[in-house]
Amino acid sequence: MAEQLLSLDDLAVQFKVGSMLAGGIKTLKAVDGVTLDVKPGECLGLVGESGCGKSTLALAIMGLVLPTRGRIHVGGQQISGDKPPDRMEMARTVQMVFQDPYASLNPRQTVRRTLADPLRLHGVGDKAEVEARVIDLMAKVGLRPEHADRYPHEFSGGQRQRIGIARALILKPKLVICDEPVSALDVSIRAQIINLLLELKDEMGLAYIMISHDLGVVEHVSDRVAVMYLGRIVEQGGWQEIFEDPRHPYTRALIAAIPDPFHRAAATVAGAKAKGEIASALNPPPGCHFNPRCPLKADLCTVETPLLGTVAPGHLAACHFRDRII
Amino acid sequence: MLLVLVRRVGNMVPTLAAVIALIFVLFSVIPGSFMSGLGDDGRTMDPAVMERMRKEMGLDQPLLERFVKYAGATVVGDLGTSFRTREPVTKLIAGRLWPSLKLTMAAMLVAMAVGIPLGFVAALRPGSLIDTASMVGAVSGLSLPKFWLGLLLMYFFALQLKWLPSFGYGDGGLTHLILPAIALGVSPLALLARTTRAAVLDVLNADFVRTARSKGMSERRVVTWHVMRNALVLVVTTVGLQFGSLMGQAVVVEKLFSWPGLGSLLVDSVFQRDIPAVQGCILVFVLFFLIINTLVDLAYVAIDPRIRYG
Amino acid sequence: MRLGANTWIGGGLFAVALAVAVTAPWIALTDPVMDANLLNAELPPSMEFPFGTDAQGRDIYSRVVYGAQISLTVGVVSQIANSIIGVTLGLTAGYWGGWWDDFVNGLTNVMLAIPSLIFALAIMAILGPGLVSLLIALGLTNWSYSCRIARAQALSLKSQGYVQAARILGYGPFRIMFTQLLPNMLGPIIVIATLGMGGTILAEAALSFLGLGIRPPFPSWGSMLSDARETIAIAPWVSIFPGLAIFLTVLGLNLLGDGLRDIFDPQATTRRA
Amino acid sequence: MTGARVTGAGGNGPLLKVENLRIALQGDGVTFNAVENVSFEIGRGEAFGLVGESGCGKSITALSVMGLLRRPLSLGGGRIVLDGEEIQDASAAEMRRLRGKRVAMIFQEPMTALNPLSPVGRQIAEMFVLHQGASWREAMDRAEEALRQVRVPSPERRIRDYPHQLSGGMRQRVMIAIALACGPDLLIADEPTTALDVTVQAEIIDLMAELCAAKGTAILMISHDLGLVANMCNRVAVMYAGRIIESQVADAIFATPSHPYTRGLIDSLPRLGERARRGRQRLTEISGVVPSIQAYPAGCRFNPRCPAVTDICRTTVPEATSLPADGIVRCHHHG
Repeated sequence: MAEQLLSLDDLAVQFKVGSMLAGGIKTLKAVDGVTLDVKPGECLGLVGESGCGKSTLALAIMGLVLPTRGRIHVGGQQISGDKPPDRMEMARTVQMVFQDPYASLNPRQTVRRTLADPLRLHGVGDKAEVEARVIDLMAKVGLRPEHADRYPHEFSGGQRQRIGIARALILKPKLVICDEPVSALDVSIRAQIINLLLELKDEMGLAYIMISHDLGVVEHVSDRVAVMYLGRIVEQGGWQEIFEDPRHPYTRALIAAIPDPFHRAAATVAGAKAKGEIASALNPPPGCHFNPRCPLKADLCTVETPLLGTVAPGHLAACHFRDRII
Repeated sequence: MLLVLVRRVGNMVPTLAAVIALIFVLFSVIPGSFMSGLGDDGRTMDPAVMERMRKEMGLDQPLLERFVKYAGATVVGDLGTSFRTREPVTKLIAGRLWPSLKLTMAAMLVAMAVGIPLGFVAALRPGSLIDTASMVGAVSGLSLPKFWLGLLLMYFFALQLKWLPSFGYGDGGLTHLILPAIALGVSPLALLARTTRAAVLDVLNADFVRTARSKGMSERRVVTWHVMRNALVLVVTTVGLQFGSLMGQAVVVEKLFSWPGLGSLLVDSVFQRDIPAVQGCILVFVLFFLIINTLVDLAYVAIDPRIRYG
Repeated sequence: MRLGANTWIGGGLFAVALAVAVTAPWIALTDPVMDANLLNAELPPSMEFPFGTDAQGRDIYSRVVYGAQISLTVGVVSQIANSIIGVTLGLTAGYWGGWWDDFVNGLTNVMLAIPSLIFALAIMAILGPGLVSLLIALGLTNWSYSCRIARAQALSLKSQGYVQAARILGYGPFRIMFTQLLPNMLGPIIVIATLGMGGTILAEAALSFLGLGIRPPFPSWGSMLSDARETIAIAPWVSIFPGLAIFLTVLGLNLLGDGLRDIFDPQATTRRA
Repeated sequence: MTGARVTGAGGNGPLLKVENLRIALQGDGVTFNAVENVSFEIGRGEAFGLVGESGCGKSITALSVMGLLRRPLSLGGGRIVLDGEEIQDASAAEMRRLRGKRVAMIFQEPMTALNPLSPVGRQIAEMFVLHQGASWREAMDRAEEALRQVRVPSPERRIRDYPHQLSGGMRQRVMIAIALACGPDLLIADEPTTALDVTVQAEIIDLMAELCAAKGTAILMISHDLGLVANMCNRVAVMYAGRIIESQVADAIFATPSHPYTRGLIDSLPRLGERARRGRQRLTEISGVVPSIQAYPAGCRFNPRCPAVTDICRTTVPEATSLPADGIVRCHHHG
């Protein structure tokens, strides 16, 4: 365990929604028993659609939402339901890059303030050192020194995302959660940001959790991949295993759903499309949550929840029929 | 619907309780200052009279006991006895309630009947003469002191043209109602015109209106089938807040036109240090506000399917 | 940033009112209180008395000029108090949520349920007439709109990425409210304050009109109108000029508020106070 | 999504012909050309794709075909010919008869594109009342049938539902039902699946393609996703900064992209399976930023970002060069 930077142990986060009068209180199992590790310097791709719990998972890892059950070890800290983390130490361990580069920068702060304030807050008192670190990091993310005194509205979407990345790195964290870092950007800008993130990862020895619905991006950047559906991890493994030998029908449906003009993936995932719509996380189907949409559905699937089982060392899938899919 | 009603009425309870407590604190905990404050106008109070009033108001009893007594009496509808007339305050209020309601409803009727259509027409022709004129009119209407407008109306229509009586309740007929209702109704009228215009413009820019146009609908149908109801939803809240507070706002208009409503009663009672009557009037204003807004919430549920309290 | 016609006209009217209030001792022709002369009672406007004279023979022009001091002092000071109370409550309620939010919400509902003029009237009744009483009565009763706006803004801003980022960077709640939320909600707050100032001036006039605000003989626009009903038939100018002064000042503030809203938030057409 | 491609149904002359379309944007005292010199043709039953980044003018091109441009946008010039009939100057009443009946449109945001206060059944039924003079009762029956066709489960109950009671995918099905209600000749789909989850997107695209193929409806598909469009359409045009810079048969645009921008787009995106075959390569970046409409560069508008830029690109707008199979490319350096 010691070598892990982050480990989640049967993590569950639940919310109470509704009110007594309005149809009763329901429990939303946003994250439902997730066990996961990230090593230093590793990139974990986290794939899933709306309601799968990836955003809540990210909030829990950063200590902004407390677990209902289970534990999180991150850096040297342990977080559990009755033990909130030390916020300042967390800030120096985990940071985040946001999806929307327009909403994620304070319109009334210059780049310099955005980057320098956190340094001062964390006790870097020396003016010259603050300035040096700000300018150095700006250079690393591809911003020029004269950008320091500009406000966010003076930048394009791609440049804003560079500022957002710089803010995430200013405290030299070990783990960065990237929440759909390119999906709000113009298509012709995305490659710049993906390349930048990969360069910074090698240069600064960062670990990433790359949350994305774009499988092409996830395959490109990830070392390992976890696929979530309605609060649970349904499959995880090395990137090659997930994309070349997917064993969970949901993973296969995701791959099959990608418009693929070269028909490259068609052979591996033929007939794997999902039917219908994602169920509400408030009221997930019994057994395997994916069963109403699954082409392989059998009676067993509506009764018994499949556990993550080993397909190959390091490759797990939560499907009763994981060995039958080839 | 019933559930919504129960819920809304349930929501009123804490607000009402807080208001009762507030009124108690304002007038019963610091009544000494209430009296001495009014002593400022030159007359000094006889200490013996002060002492008698203290007794009468039960000020020699412990605070909590007084509050429990007051609150308990209020809840069962006993608002105390007027210092001035020695009648139950409820009876005083009952006599003033109908003129007050009549004035408030007439003013709101004027405001809604003119303001909402005006806002609609203005929004459908943005930038046109009628739009500009009505919006200049609206912002002016919002800026007019009610009593000054009342004075001007009185001057022109009663004193110069002699079309209408200048003040008083008369036999309760329409002619006495017209001028005060207009004086009171102009500001909610202006606000409703502005709110309606903004709401219609908002809805006209909505995606579903573009969908409606893409269906090949005429602009008139777009408005009647898709814009009106959606705009109304946005206006309803304003109607509720305005209507609810209008009875209280009527104070100055009632005073100006010598209208025998609750507002006049309140002001007179203040000057006569008739604390139970003052408290009673305020309570009625608050109750009126809460009832109107509960009704508006019910209307909301009826026209907007997205809102389901129950 | 383009300033519309509303901003110019409104700002201009308000600036004139401010200028009149500040320069009153120099531009007034006579002393507003002392220079009563019953021989001059109820004279129509003339070269000597531009707005005419009242029943005591005082120059209405001079009284209107001095009245600006009272109206604007009450308007500005009370509205600042309202804004500070409203923003403090709304900002903290919106950001923290929970029981504090419930409490502030309840308080706002109570404030809304008592028509603000009635509330102010009640406080005036207790405190007695006078400028300080007016400032207290109007400064404590009109904060619910500021509070609602601040709360709504805090609620919507706190889900923005930059506020989340500040939390992740270890900013404490007060630092977040002060550096991340407050600067980004100033626009709507200023708009509400401008419109609220107009409302406060109207309320002051109403209270003085009822005899509960500034007491005669001191000139307040509202108190000048309190006896007007008796004289309107024979001397309408006694009522017209003070009322016009109130109207134009409030109109200026309302236009200015509209103009500022267009500048700060061009999209928000329905967020009317 | 394979095999769902709509095939041309033949017929005389193109269904829609857009020629030298120019769309004006009225700024503060200045008029910009938001779209200029845009020409394309769509055959009967054909699926045609218009691809580009946000702000390139693809959506307003579609709106101009519907006659739905609104201030500050207006039609600045060019011809729009629908089934042999010029409609660019048609009156509002004439356009209303075309809209919905002959040309229908689906929008990006299913959350806001439906009236929140009206049951979805009624919103479909409006089409039959408007264009076919049906009674409301009859129209509601047909709305139920239309919902069944777009495979909404238990349509007899769903017609009474309000939009907020339906999921995003279901709402987009309702939009499709509205659009196809009167059997239009052309369906314009403006980013119809961008707001949806990927697995739901696949289903919606398949449904749209299948229904249009069955009814012989042509599709004008607008998207930023080149892969999605190429998969569904016969031909694809790529727009950049208000102009069409390349147009080709769908397969060819991936196999032989001819404009540096198209090539850059295809190369810059990590594609599934690529890493397994070739290992992780650094992605090819397109440098610079998308220009804003107020600051379109002279000459070829891609020139500040183009790796092959020369002097002529900065001064002269490139003419269209023919490519095989009716394709065109606008680049000085082609061939």
